[in-house]
Amino acid sequence: MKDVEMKMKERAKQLLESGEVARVVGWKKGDFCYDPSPATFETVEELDNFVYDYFCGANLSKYLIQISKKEGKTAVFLKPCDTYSFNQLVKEHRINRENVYVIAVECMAKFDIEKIKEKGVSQITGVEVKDKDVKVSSLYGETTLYKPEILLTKCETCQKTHQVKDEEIILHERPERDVDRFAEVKKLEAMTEDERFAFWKEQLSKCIRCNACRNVCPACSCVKCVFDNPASGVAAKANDSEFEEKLFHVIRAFHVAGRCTDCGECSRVCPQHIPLHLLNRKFIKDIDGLYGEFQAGEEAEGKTPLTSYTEGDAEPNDVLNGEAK
Amino acid sequence: MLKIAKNKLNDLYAKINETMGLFIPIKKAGEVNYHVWGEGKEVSIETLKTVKSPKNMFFPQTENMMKFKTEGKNLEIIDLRDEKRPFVLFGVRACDYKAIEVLDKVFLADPVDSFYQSRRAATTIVTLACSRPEEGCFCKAFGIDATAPQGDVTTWLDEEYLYWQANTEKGETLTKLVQELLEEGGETEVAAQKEATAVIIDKLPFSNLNLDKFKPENLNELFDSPKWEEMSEACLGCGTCTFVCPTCQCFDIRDFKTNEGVVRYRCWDSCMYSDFTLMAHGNSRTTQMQRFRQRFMHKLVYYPSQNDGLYSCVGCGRCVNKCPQHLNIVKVVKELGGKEND
Amino acid sequence: MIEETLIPKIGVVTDIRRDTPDVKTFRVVGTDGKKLFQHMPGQCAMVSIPGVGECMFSITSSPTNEEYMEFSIKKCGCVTEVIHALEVGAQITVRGPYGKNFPVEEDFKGKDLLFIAGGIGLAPLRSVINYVRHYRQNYGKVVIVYGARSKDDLVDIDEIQNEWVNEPNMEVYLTIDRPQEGWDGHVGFVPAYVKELGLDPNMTAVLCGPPIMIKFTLAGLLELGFDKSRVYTTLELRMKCGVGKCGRCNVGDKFVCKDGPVFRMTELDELPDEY
Amino acid sequence: MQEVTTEKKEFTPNIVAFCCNWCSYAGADLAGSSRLTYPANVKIIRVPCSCRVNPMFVLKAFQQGADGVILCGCHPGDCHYVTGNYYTRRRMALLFSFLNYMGIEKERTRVEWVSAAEGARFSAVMNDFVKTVTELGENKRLTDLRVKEGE
Repeated sequence: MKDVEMKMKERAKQLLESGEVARVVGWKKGDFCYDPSPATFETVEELDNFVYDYFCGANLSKYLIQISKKEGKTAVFLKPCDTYSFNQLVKEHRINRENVYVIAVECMAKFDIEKIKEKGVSQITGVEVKDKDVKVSSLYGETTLYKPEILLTKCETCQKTHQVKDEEIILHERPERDVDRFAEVKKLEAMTEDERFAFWKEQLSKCIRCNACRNVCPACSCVKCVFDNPASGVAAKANDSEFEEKLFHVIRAFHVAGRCTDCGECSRVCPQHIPLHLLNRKFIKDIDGLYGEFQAGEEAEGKTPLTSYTEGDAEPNDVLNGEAK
Repeated sequence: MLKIAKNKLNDLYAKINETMGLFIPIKKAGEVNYHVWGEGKEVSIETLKTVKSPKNMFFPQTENMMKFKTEGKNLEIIDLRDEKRPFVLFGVRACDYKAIEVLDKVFLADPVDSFYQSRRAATTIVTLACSRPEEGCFCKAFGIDATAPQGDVTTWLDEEYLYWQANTEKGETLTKLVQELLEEGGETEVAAQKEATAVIIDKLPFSNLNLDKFKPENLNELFDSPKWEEMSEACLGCGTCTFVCPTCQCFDIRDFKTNEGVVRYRCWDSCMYSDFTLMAHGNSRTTQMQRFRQRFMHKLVYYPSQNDGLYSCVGCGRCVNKCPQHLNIVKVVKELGGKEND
Repeated sequence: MIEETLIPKIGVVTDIRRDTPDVKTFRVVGTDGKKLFQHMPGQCAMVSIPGVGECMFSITSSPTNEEYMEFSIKKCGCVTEVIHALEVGAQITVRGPYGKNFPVEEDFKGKDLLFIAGGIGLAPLRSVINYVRHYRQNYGKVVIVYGARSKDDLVDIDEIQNEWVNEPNMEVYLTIDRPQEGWDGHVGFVPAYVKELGLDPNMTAVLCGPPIMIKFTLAGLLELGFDKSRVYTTLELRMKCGVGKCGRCNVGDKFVCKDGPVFRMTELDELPDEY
Repeated sequence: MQEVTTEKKEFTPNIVAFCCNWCSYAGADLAGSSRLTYPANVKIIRVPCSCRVNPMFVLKAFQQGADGVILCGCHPGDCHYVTGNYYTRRRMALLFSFLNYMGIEKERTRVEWVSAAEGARFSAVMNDFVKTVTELGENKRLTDLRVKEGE
């Protein structure tokens, strides 16, 4: 990954120096090896802090809503999954595409620091990856972890490829993967209503209404969210009622249905690790099954399943009773 | 000093629970937070940082305050405050305990907040010393000794025993209640643990953060710093940092219409939210940079200026771990705190 | 159980007066017919309609009025809209008093006073002006400059024209933004009028009105030679608790609800520019 | 879970029926003028088109104490606005399936197409839905306890 980072930095430097772009959006180093933050780089000097590694899981596309309105062109590094969000935002006229220069960068799946820490490793100073082995060095020595166990949830089932690129930096081939991203959804579907209710009740009772899932979501790009609007009548900040939790998460998931690219940021940022992606994936799975396979973000134009219809669509009652074709 | 074998802890909890409520770190759906104890629940006092801090023991995330009933033109106000049942808050770390002091200065200042005060008065706090601090911890920078927290009772935990030392009258009363389960001893073990932990704490990367710059006289200089723009650019404007923070205390007061009148409740609010300062005729903080700046200025400058230099950050490091984009108070301190922090 | 400031008292609206197209003044007493609580000029109270919301309003009536309190309220948001729809006899909730008052018993005593208000900005000043009128012997000359968009937007015009102008050693100057039929008084913005009047810079000044008016009037006053330490104004920010705990009216190390709303201009200079 | 099945005595459910102005509401009218009955606990909310129903309306109805929510619109192809009910069909298929995924009983939600001429059908649909929800019992999973406080 070091070689990719070098190449990216080099390219960013060229672009800034030549004046082709006014700024580059990427990630900057944090205090540890695992806490980079999204950042804008406007000068070559600032690039000293540029980083690209196994912890750059953050999706940069949403930042472009604001940044692409700025004067001059912006170069952005997008991982495969980020490009879907980018496309979707272009489709919704939220990103000014002409102002953005997309550099597609390879992604070998990103790590979840909390999963690493859960394995009992702390004071981590660096990671080194060899196939499926991840050598984690810390102040207390070295530990080897199994890669699939420490991936961000969103990376576990990712089979995405770049949908947008003005150029690409891909130095390594990504290993083929065949994982069913709906496996968990199917597991829940196979449960009884009571079991499902109990599952979500327990999960959602952890919600602290911090809105991180909403604010990070590239599909949640409303200028004023209904939950922030005092006039909407639903802007309650109370978290103690089961209903409030469900209301927020049902409405949020529904509002992004057909537009959610399954980028998985919601689950990544949840401080209580609520598997929020399982809400969105249910919609994706239903849409795929009822209205034909659809991947939001594959196209930068056209209609979404919820803004179109066919005369022969399944009847809601049949869907509920499992009788839809 | 007293002690109890680790495998007898459940008896201790059960004993406390006979006469008082017990609020303790419990694992639920994979996450450890403070919950009311009950038989069969998965207690996890070893967990260094609960996701939410124990502040919701005194300042619940949502709390009903009063109820309004209308009959014709007549309005009736029903006070929903009740006598608080005695509670034991168990396993509080040094940073979180210090945070309670920070909250006290707000809620117990005149006029006293009776919702907070009644819970505070009914609670006996049992603290737990840290023995395995992690790299995100920086309580030492705020002069907190994680190896010997205060509280009504201080405890230490090692592989075999929980060591117990009462510090206050409330602590003595609690000790008497569970006396039959405790035995004498532990001084040497505790001394050894304190020493060993102190060595680790000294080595933590943020232990020597320099806060000298954050003084009331630098208020305007810090406020006007051009660095806020860059520091806040990745901020999502979510409330994660404020909700996991043990000292954040901003709240909202709202009304909820029930079939039986209107309930007025208060709930946590976040200065990071765009509607926090929204008024009918405008908003005093319109950008995320301003909101971001408010949070850190409040913790490092405004609050100390109002409270004899006491910072409204205790170095628990929850924001370091939980910020979705890895922005946190340490980065702010390093950026603005001068070259001592390089 | 100790008294809790967040739990309000019930107030009964006994009179409603329409001042301007969007300002009404509400007279409020307790359910026992008596005044709800004592206050000092410039202090505020939280008024609420349960189920709608709670807002901070300055108490417009003078503390010397022992019978009732008055609130002049401009219709500008969801709570004030409902308040405006109230009828006499309606019950609301009130809690307070909150905040620091004008230093009427300290710095103002024995001084010549200048009050400058714009629009609904007269509301907090009315309380202090009437207080000064009540204890007239304690204060020097009083000059009032009051402006509004139009003559219909002048709040409390009856009281001004029937009482204030007749008060000895008290000058009242009214102005409206644009010429209007039936108005033979001054036309022009407050800041310009203040400069025109060539006021004595040794007076202690109190400003209240929209931020833009305050900004330009203050500049005008400084030009005339006024000293910032003798110029007062009031701030307004979003409030929920009223007692410096909920955190939202925080500016620098001050809470507007607790350390304000009355501020000396020199105090404001020390605060970060975020109000 | 068990709580739902413990008591079944004299339970009268609250039913909210969103009816489109052009077909289903007229259908309800016809049912009335034809002296066909449907239970009084069905509260009709008239909407300009079934696609006016925002998912939030459905959830709010449950919050305020509805035990069942039914949407009625023109038959597909007969929408007054040509295509409105096609969108409704997709939205509600997904929403109701989703609610069921979260453990909300599938019998509590329904979509039926009722034309202005189908007074009898309106009455039959409502009677059947009320019967189903009555058998199911009180809505406890998607209700707001705060609303019901004091009852």
